[in-house]
Amino acid sequence: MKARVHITLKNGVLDPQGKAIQHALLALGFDGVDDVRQGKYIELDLSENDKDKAHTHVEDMCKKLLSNMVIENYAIDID
Amino acid sequence: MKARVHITLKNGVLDPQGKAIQHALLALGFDGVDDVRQGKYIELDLSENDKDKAHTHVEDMCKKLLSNMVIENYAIDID
Amino acid sequence: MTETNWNNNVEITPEIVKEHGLSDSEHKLMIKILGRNPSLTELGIFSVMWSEHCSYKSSKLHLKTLPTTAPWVIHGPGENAGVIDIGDNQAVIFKMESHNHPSYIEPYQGAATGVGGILRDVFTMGARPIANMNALRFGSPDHHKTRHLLSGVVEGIGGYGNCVGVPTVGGETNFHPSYDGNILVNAMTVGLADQDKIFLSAAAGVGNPVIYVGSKTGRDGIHGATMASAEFTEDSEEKRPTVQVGDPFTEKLLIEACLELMSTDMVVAIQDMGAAGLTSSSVEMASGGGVGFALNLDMVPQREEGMTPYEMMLSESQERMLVVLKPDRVEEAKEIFVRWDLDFAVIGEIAGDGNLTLSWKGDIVADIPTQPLADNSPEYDRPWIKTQAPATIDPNDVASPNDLGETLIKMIASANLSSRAWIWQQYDNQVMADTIQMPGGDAAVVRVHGTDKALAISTDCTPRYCYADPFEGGKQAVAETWRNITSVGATPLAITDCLNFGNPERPDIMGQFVGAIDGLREACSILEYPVVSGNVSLYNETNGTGIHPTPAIGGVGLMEDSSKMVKIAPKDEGDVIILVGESKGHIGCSQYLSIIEGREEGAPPPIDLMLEKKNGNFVRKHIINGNINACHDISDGGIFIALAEMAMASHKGMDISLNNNSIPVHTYGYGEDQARYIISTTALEVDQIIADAEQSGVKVERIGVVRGEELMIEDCFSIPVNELLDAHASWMPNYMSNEA
Amino acid sequence: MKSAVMTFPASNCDRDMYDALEKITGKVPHKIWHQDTEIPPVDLIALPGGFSFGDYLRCGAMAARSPAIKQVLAHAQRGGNVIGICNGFQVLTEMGLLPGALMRNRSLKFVCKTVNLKVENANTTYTSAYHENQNIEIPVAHHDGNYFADDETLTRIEDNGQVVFRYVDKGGEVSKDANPNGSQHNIAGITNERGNILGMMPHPERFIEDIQGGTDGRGFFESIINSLN
Ligand SMILES: Nc1ncnc2c1ncn2[C@@H]1O[C@H](COP(=O)(O)OP(=O)(O)O)[C@@H](O)[C@H]1O
Ligand SMILES: [Mg+2]
Repeated sequence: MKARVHITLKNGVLDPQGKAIQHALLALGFDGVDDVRQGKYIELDLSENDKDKAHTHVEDMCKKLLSNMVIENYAIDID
Repeated sequence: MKARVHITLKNGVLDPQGKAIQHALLALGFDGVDDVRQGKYIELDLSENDKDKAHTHVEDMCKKLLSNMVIENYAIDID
Repeated sequence: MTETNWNNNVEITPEIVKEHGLSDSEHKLMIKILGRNPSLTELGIFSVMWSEHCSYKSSKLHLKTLPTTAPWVIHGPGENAGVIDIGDNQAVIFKMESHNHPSYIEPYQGAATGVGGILRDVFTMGARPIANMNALRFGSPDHHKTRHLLSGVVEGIGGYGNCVGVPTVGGETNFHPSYDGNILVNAMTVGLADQDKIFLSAAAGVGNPVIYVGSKTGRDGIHGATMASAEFTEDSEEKRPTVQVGDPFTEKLLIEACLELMSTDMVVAIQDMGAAGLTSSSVEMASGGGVGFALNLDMVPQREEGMTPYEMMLSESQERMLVVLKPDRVEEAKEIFVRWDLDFAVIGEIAGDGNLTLSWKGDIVADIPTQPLADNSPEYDRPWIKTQAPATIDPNDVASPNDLGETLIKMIASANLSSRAWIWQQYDNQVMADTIQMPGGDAAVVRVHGTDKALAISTDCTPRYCYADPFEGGKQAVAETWRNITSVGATPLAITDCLNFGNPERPDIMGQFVGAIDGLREACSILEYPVVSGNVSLYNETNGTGIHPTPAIGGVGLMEDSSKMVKIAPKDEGDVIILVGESKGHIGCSQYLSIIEGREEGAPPPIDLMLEKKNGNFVRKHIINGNINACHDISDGGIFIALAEMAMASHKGMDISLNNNSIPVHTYGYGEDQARYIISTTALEVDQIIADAEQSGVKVERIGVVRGEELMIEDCFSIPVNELLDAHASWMPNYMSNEA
Repeated sequence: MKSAVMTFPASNCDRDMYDALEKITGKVPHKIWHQDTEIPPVDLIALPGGFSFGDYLRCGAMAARSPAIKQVLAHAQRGGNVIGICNGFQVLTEMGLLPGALMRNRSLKFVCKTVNLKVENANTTYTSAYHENQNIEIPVAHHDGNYFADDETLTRIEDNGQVVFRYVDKGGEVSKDANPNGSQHNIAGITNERGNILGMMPHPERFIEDIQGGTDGRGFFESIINSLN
């Protein structure tokens, strides 16, 4: 199975990368960009075939390694 | 509108981060992870309200700034 | 048991041969060596081995004329890097290499992998890398690509060097429109080894195992070597060959694992996989040792599925090494690499027949005698025409500016003379805790860990001089590194070179090359400063426009007592400022002419190498004796710029009065005559220095003292040092803040 | 005072830390490899700077999950002293031993330069050889030194005197220009509440001899000796 994990910054956590992108877009003449947030996107190929099990498995990975719970949220899609 | 952009490495391009994550997961005792790839996830808040226009707009941003076309692909979702 | 599959199922047509950049005569020679038509894999191997990048076919003839020996040279050109003796059984190993084309296509990864490659050239010989340098040339600041290239290249160099933990201690950076379509990224690594632990690449011992270590092989940069040997056209940007991505984390592990392996007695030979990867490393190791390599490609660690022998042999995946071990030591060696989490595979053994024999899935897919492949690589005596040196400009023919103070500010705030702090602050220049002179001075200085000794390193070249007169320019590049090393108090020992030129098939470009080599040769022999390693990068040309000839020189010098080192900042109020050398107002090809008048004309300053030697030795002697507390050589921008740089470095003012009444003051102040230094000394020592100068026949003039907070030059200007600092510091950050 | 320096794959200031500890304490530190399951009894464990695991995923994240980390945690819980410099600071926040997180520098660029630091609290194991509000010069070299914590945490660590070093200008003022990475409240170094664990971005081990450009880093090590001997 494939798991897709999105790791995004929690609300209220400053996002230097997002800010910089927004700034650079403006400098390039792109207006109408009100906010930019940057996160991570991780794709995992799993040998697990049970969707629920895979989900639990990946949730555990997120908690133990993939995300830093102090500043980040994660979201998991399995297919 | 909101645009969600996924930036991933092109096929065949070395992904040191993905490789290291896979390795670390293994070391933590997570088995059954056959492959890991890391990309970027960018959320944009746009003042544009037309979906097609927003798409064109963001595509342009991807080409000019958000993705490095030499080694990366991008995918855009608008909603 | 094995079948032969010579053609790897592809017919070798003349088109395919041509696509591989091989000429008809080269194709014929290939058939003669093999006694048959090559297989596709073999064709690929020949094409990279005979590419300009690997074979030096246009340059070999001329490179041979460079001086490469001295009593302190342990290994000159021909090895992965040059090796010099610094006493106490220690050796310094260094080399500079270009990564120009890849950096133009993908600046971050191109520059990063350039650093990775040069590090491997040095640690493969058993040295721990202790310093990195970078010599960069970009197009005009106005060119639409320059910001993007500059920011990507600097980030890439930092991204790689910082992670591997080798300090990037200096370099040089120029902007000129001749690099608009071909930037230059030259990286240098200096390493330290014990003389009895130096490793070479020549393989030996039939039956000895051949080991592959490092990262897995992917389809990265296939044909990178041939790309570096072809001129750019508009659409080569579009083709975008698979770019190599650097993995500095793996490189750091590879350094530690290889140095650990080399601290044992298991290694027969070792070689990094650089340009043309597995091909060049195995051919060089085999031909160098007069043996063959029998490799089983099925054993090569692979990152991607379905890789063909052709792809495996031509891949330029990074962070890989090839090692020949002593028999029965495989398990011991493997333990080291497993501990460092690196791939380790026995991929073959040394064969007695002298051939590179490759098997794959039960077939033999290539079988090439390595000696003829290496020895018969083409060598051209390309036609060349001598560059006509322009006439010398008379200082009296250059109009004087309205306001000398304004010109000084304009010059120090210009693209080419402004502070490079924006660059070097992105490099960790102190990791290893031995950097004792950081960027901003004349030469970088790093201690030899745990000793009183230190190494001084400088990279230099003045391409506008080389363009006007390749011979004088070549001499100047060597002399400037020599002078920069001297300025900190070190004794220059040897150089590495990175010769960046346009298309050698054009006689005028070839003439630049030959002229520059002539200059290098003369300077190296007179200064007793041999070339111990180097690299040639040709075809730096887009749509028929070549770069300025750029023979970048990286020099290394030794200080026995690092506590004697000086910097460019004078110490105390009241210190006396002395000018060493003769000032004739040579204004041709100067920064003044270019920045203030927008002209690039005239002959460059002539280099009197005997005078360089005399003045330099005088200055060094007094630094080592402790009579001088600051020293700065005079280069780009002349006396005024050198004084301004010293004032800025010390945050102190100076009162200067020039003893000039023969030439216009602006040409005196901004003229770029060579073999000059400005030194600072205490009032107590000044008489001694002047007396010794008279005795030694060195021209010195007492020109002022350190005083106050302004740089005051009598009858010219008086500018607060803070104002100078602001102007000098602001150009690059301002320029880059418009980065998009 | 017995100390140990930990090495992770791609640590690169481990030797510098080792040398500084040896030079100043006069005792040879132990070396710990990230896979060691036992650590000799020591007073101080140092997590050095560098790019452990390439700084991939997040700085310090993978190192914080190394086998030897369990021993560091046990040592810390016993009240043992732990310092994390640069990458080591990032590891300590990833381990949860120190509050907050270190994010990408505001400029998004790596920054290597000498900065001025104000010693905010001279009453700790790591700062007693300095005097309160002393302005010291120490180099920084990092890509992710932008200290972040939520408001509540910030208030707490400020009130507790856990902020020990702050970026200031030459005159000692806390200003935006003096902040090399955008960290909140110009924070350069903090301790935990108990005071036995310290993390800081600047590198005191690089400034212990005149010839290196400064000696203000010595005070850090001398404080440790004073407190732990
Ligand atoms: N790309 C770079 N990386 C690091 N340091 C650099 C770079 N470019 C210039 N520098 C540093 O800036 C200072 C001035 O450079 P330069 O004007 O070329 O010196 P010089 O005239 O003495 O050769 C030197 O200390 C040099 O090492
Ligand atoms: Mg100089």
